[in-house]
Amino acid sequence: MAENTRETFEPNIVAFLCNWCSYAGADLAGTSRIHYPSNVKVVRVMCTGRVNPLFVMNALQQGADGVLVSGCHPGDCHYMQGNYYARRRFTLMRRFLEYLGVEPARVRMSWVSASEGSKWKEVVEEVVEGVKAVGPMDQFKRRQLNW
Amino acid sequence: MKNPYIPYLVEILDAWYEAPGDRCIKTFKVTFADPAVWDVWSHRPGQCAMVGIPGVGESMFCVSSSPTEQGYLRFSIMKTGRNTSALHELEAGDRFYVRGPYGNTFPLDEWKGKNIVTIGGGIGQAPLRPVIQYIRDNRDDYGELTVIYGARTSADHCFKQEFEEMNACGDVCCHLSIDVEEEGWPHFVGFVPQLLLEAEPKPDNAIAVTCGPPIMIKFVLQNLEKLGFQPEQVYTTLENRMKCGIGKCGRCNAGPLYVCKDGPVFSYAQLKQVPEAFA
Amino acid sequence: MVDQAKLREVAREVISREDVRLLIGYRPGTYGFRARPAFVESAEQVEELVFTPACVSNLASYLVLEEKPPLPRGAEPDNRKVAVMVKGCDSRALVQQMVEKAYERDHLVVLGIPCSGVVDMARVEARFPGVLSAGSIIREGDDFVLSFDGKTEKVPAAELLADKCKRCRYPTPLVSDIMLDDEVERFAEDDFSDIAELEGKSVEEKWAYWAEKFSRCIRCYSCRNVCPMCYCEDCILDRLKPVWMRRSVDISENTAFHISRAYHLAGRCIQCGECARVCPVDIPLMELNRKFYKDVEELYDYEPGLSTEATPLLSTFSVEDREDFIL
Amino acid sequence: MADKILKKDKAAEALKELSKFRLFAPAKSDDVVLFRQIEDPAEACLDYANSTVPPKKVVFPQTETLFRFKLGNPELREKNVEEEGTTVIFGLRPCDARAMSIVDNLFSWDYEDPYYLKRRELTTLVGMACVTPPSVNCFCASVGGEPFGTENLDLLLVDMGEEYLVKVLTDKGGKLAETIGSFMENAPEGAAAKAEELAGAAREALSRSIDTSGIEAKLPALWDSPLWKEVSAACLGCGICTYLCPTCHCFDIQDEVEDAEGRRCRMWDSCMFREYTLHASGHNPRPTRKERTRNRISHKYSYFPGKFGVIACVGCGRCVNLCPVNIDILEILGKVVEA
Amino acid sequence: MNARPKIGVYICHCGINIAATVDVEEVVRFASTLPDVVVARNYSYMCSDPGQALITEDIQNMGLNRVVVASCSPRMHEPTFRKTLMSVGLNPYFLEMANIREQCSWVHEDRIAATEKAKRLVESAVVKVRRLEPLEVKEVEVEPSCLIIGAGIAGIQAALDIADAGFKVYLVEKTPSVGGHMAQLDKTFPTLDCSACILTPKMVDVANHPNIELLTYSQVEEISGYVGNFDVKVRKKSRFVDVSKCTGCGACAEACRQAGRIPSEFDEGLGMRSCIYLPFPQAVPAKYTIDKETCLFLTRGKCGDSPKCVEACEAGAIDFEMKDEMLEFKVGTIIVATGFDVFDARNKPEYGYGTYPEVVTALEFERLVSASGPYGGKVVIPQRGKKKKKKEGEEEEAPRVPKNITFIQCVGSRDKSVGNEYCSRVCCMYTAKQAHLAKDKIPDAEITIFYMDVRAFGKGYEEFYDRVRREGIRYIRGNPSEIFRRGDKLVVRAEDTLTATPMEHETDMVVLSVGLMPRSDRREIIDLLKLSSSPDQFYLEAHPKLRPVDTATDGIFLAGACQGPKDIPDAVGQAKGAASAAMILMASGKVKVEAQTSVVDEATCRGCGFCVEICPYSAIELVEVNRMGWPVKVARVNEALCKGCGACAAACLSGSIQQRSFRDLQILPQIEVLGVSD
Repeated sequence: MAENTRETFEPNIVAFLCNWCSYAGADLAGTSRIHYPSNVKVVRVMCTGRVNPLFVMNALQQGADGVLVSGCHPGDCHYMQGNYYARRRFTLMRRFLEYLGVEPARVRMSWVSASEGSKWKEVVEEVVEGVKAVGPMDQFKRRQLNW
Repeated sequence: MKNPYIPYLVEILDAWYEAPGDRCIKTFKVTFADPAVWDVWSHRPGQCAMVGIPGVGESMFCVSSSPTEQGYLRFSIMKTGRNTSALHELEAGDRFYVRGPYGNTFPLDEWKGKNIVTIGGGIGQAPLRPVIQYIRDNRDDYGELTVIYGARTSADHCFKQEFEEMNACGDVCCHLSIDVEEEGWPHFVGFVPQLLLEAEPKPDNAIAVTCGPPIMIKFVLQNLEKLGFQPEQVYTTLENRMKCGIGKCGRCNAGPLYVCKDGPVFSYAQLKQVPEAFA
Repeated sequence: MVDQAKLREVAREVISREDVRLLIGYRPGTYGFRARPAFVESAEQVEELVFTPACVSNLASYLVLEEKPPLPRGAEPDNRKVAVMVKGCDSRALVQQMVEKAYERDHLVVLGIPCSGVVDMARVEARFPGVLSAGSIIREGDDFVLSFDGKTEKVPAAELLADKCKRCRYPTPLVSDIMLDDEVERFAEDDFSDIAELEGKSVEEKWAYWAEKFSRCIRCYSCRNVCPMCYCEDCILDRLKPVWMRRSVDISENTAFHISRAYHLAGRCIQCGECARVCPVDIPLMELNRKFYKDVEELYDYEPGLSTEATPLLSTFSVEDREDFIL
Repeated sequence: MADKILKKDKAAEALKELSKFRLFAPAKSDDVVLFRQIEDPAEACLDYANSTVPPKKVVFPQTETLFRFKLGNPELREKNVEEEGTTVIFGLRPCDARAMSIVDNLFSWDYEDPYYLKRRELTTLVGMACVTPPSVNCFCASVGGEPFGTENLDLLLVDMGEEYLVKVLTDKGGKLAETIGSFMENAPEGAAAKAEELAGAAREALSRSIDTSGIEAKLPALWDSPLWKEVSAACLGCGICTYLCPTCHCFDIQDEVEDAEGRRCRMWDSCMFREYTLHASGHNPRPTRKERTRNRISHKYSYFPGKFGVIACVGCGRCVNLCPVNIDILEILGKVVEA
Repeated sequence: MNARPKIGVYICHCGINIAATVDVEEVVRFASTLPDVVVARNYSYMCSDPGQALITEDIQNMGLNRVVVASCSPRMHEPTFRKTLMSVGLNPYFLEMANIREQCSWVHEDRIAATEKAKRLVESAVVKVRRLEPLEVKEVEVEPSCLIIGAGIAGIQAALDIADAGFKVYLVEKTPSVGGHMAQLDKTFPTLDCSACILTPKMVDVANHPNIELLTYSQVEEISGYVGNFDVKVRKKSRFVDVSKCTGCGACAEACRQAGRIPSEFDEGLGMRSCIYLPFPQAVPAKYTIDKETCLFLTRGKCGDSPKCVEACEAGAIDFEMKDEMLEFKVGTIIVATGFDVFDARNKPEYGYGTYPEVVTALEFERLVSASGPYGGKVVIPQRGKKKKKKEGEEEEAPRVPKNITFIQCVGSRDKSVGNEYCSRVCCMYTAKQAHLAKDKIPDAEITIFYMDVRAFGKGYEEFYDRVRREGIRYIRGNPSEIFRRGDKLVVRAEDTLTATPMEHETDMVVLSVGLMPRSDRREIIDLLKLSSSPDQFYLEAHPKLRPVDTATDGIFLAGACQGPKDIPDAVGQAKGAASAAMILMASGKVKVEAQTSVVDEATCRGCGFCVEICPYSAIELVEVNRMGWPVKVARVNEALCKGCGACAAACLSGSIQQRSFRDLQILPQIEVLGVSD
């Protein structure tokens, strides 16, 4: 694909969604035909508690421009506590990556319940806009293995 | 000179399972995709090759066919890790890569005229198979050939048909065993070192070659000594981790030996000098 | 400073005990001002033991570093205790190791050394280059007194003190069976101004700063291996199945390595500073660990390695944990 | 070619000229000296003791592609080292240059390693004599080297204060000297003698030494000696001693794939790592740091000399200087000699 | 042996739902180029019978062993396609779905972008399915019996329901009698039924029910196991009375040397009992118990020449040698019905409870107004601490009848200063009831209620509240700040917040409407059952809305006020809910356990216990294993308890604990695929 310029830059965002709230919320956005940008690609996990913050690192290394982790609102976790664990882990990881020079706009987290199809759209839009504003993530990408 | 790190492409002619289980064994019969490679390829019994798939990795295996078997190479591979798992997924028609042949060989020329005893356990029969095959294909050059082989169960026996065929043919004296009693098993029940004592090969003018798990080797060597074999008459192969196969990467060293270059075949007399060989 | 004769006397007593198999302490190094770990298995060996401001190593690492090759059939593992000398900072490693159930408290005999600071050996060697014959360093008031080649030099402590000691909150061991000296009062404060300064830079500056440091990394893993908290049986960073991080050395993989290492120490690093000390290419690893440390303290009011009763930071949560960044 | 003089104030210009090649010279990153590819002569730091990481990585990169491939495509594309072009390592210490000649034995033994050897062929080594020993732990003279050693060098520079005396040692060196000829002048009478004097003094200044005769034979006999446990007790099992050793050359080979394209590459490995000898079965022939330390010392001082006739150690002292727990190869060798 | 992955990819048009936005043909072309994909097909409706037949035919004809379906959300049709795989003998967990409808075609407009995204999602499913492993859906048998802890009204009701359904019930009660707090109450609001009248028949029923094994004066000591298979150990404390001989005549209690000296728990210390006692007249079982804390013989080894009770007992039931008995049994389900404690009013020192005898708690007031109470149902100012055994002939000082009674609501509820933010839900109504009863007994009394808000949300509650107000009871909105004595009156200082006027209110008696608290000994149950607490410290339900009687642990349910403050109808309702939840398990006899559970690589686990701490289901424990001769601790997962959330896997530093179907090995390749920018 052609070089991304700031104007045409379409960020690639990997999202980790918990099965019970956010994935269902994203499904609801679909059933409600709520349109949103196609930049976010979802990995489904059962709970945000499963998401290892090092996954963020892997995604960025692989070339993702941003990462989103989304789960149930506090207190609503299907497994009671998973989102609380995730919140701690990601709070720390996000601050740490910022300290290394990774814009915080690239590492986002949200609470989207199964009923919040429209919130999912807003989250996606906000994350995409945020990443667009900081541009492509090149510095940490694995060097291309040119054939 | 050819870059020794670049492997040759081979095509699988046939592939089958020798033994089941978590650590199952699969045999691949392959030929070079480019027939011209046959002109530069020559291996001798005991020699090894790096076998692998780009994107997965490479591992060292002995060539389990004899050079007297023309037009193909055989590899019998136990599933132990990442690379072997990927190889096990392959079937006839699939392709992988091979480079070699590497290492030294069993001194079959020196052994001419002697009685040969092979003692193998489990997948350890793979390096012995080319020796047996080579001798059978040059039957007149050698004395008696005694094959001693055992595995955990009858299902775990590698090269089953070939043993049957040898027994039928009668040019080989074949002793087989399994570790624990099984219904309908007509042969010995017990471990290979015991089977060796049972078979009681004579040390005179004989060479013993043994391959198998380290614990088996340990007791086979003891029992060969009991039977009167001298260290110079006993040969085995070493298997260390290898990466380059050509004496550079340092991984396979056992004391001063580069197993990939100086080995894999060693006489017991040689190994006795190298304490790390049995580590 | 610890009375060396008393130290040896205590050590002799301890190692003579039937239930103690090993005492880990310090002995003079092979050259210059260095001191190094000593592994004492009998009373005869205690004569070489010392404790001086040159005793920089965190010996707690050895409690989890021991390799356990297959035990011969029928052999019984030696369950006798291990005695270990610890400074204030080192003692926190013991606490954290126990929080993580690396061993039970009664596995140890802890010889606590209240510590007023160790030297940064690189500073010493830069100041007195070319000293081969064994020199000694002692603490006298606000100075270090260095003796070598028949000479004696006095240097204000602050000039040679290791950075971590300048911020030491816990100079007296938090856990010990035998305290070898009087308690040392906290003589320094840690305001994390170094971290705050870096935090204040722009993302570009930060990335440039770290990229330069990480590009030097040769992935010798000394930072990992020396760390008293890094003792996984099988480090995920060495794994091939799955590959978390490639072994090839370049800025991307090096950065991944340092992120992984630092993250795995979040809420666990006890600030002994060993990783930064051993790095042959001077990557300021503590600036990574300290970032987590600072955040963890600010956000969760948590300091690892203070109480064996603590719950590991990331194995717990509070409903009230901050979440201002969450959409 | 006769000896030349390169005035220090001309050195930058000479380096600028050399930077049309792949030029590596010592440079500072914070306080760490490393060999780096130099574009701007100002980056070079010729006034250095010794580099933390030896220049071996120029000819034996820490990570090196062997070939590339595309998944599903049988073709393998070999890495072409030739493309890297002429390489100059400027200002390396004689011990590091000598180390390369020692490693050459390994890479040209039996199978020739095309990557390494090609790069060696492309590389010109410009040494910098050690007027003062770079560290208290230098012991090059004990293992066949010299502070002013010329082995394997193409040019040798001697720091005479205001200027460098440039000794041309090989044709390759001569050619390189020609390219910077305009910045040099002929060495005056007596320069060589003065250099000899400096060399003598430098040799005198080496403070550590070991009598290596007999170690090769003695090491195998000490296989079961308790000394190994003693000297390895503090070992952390890290890779500092081996990665920073100019003669250590072990490597691993791994495949990396990215989006259906990949490469097979090799990277430095260390016999001090547990995983180095670990079998898939979990069996480890060198299960503890004791066996690994024994192997490291034995390899350098017994196995390698047994095979190639030369000790695989050049006495640069890096492993002693940088070992976090002061494991000291000279102390170990001392114990071997005594034992 | 490994079969090489042979993947079939099936892309659904979903009519035009997908095909209108995603170029399905293009996705098929792309999918067929992916490694190990043997076949890629598209079809108008994959979920239709012919669509499923495409898959089953390919599995059978082409030897597929992995299937990717790219269609709607897996939340919709994952079960469908799992069944499809199973129908031809393929393990159902060899399926991965790519959600190209809800999360692609329906939400994107740009056909090119949507198609590109669909390709990536399919690729991500392919790389994952390639690494999936077959899983087994296990079922465990459910023992048809239930342990109920606590025999208050909730426990009693649950026990009766379950027993009536034919299942065995073990009803364990810590005190000597069943009944709980409800037995202490006089009347119930809003109907003013006699509490004892409606409760005691049920108490008798549980004692007599053939399916109920009633274990009073007993405590659960140990519980292990998992849903369907809990092993329970109960300590049956010694009563020192042989219940088989005790006739409940009460001669012993009268004879007791300490008779009338021991504060009665049932009467909230307002009445007195003997060392050998029946908690209250209607107690079930009607058997006496010796309190070993106060019995002279048991504490000092001597009671006169011989214990009087022994002399008095004609049945010879008293046995001072009696030991605690341990019972062990197996149950399939557990209901926790341990109830509540009332707030300890001493924690609000400004109200002077414990200082002024005129200040009583609402529960004490219940005992005062109860006809069976220590004052025979008279509303008086209790004579606390004065109840020494009166000397012969001494005139008893008559208790004072208050003319002015003040109730203060929200004592210990909705009060951050004591750590209780919650509303106790019953106080408004019981205060109204008590005010009514007081008015009933002392018609000329002035009755004032200080309140913050009145919450009368239940059936008939608002009506009752209205009725009480009309009876002349004064409601003042305001939270009193202090109570002090002035002469023979107590003064309540408060602010009427409706008029914003500070006031001092003189009164004869104050009744504190204390709130409901979690049991002070709740930790024991939490540790026994590995339950969690909500922030208010009551036991935590699995879901506040949809699983209000379940706990995080399968097979363990909550009933009554242990889960949060409740009035009687709510407690009974929840008890019936818990009973029915337990009966569902017991009736089906089997329960499926999660297949996508966590699993530990014991060879690399370092036994740090992070996962053990983190697991909300207590499904992981550390066990000692032998690692090449060395004893080491490693984590082990009880698969019957694991719910497959994977939080442990993200916490493990060495990657030694992994969640099946969501292993690092399976997720990382997805990230690798999705991370690549187009």
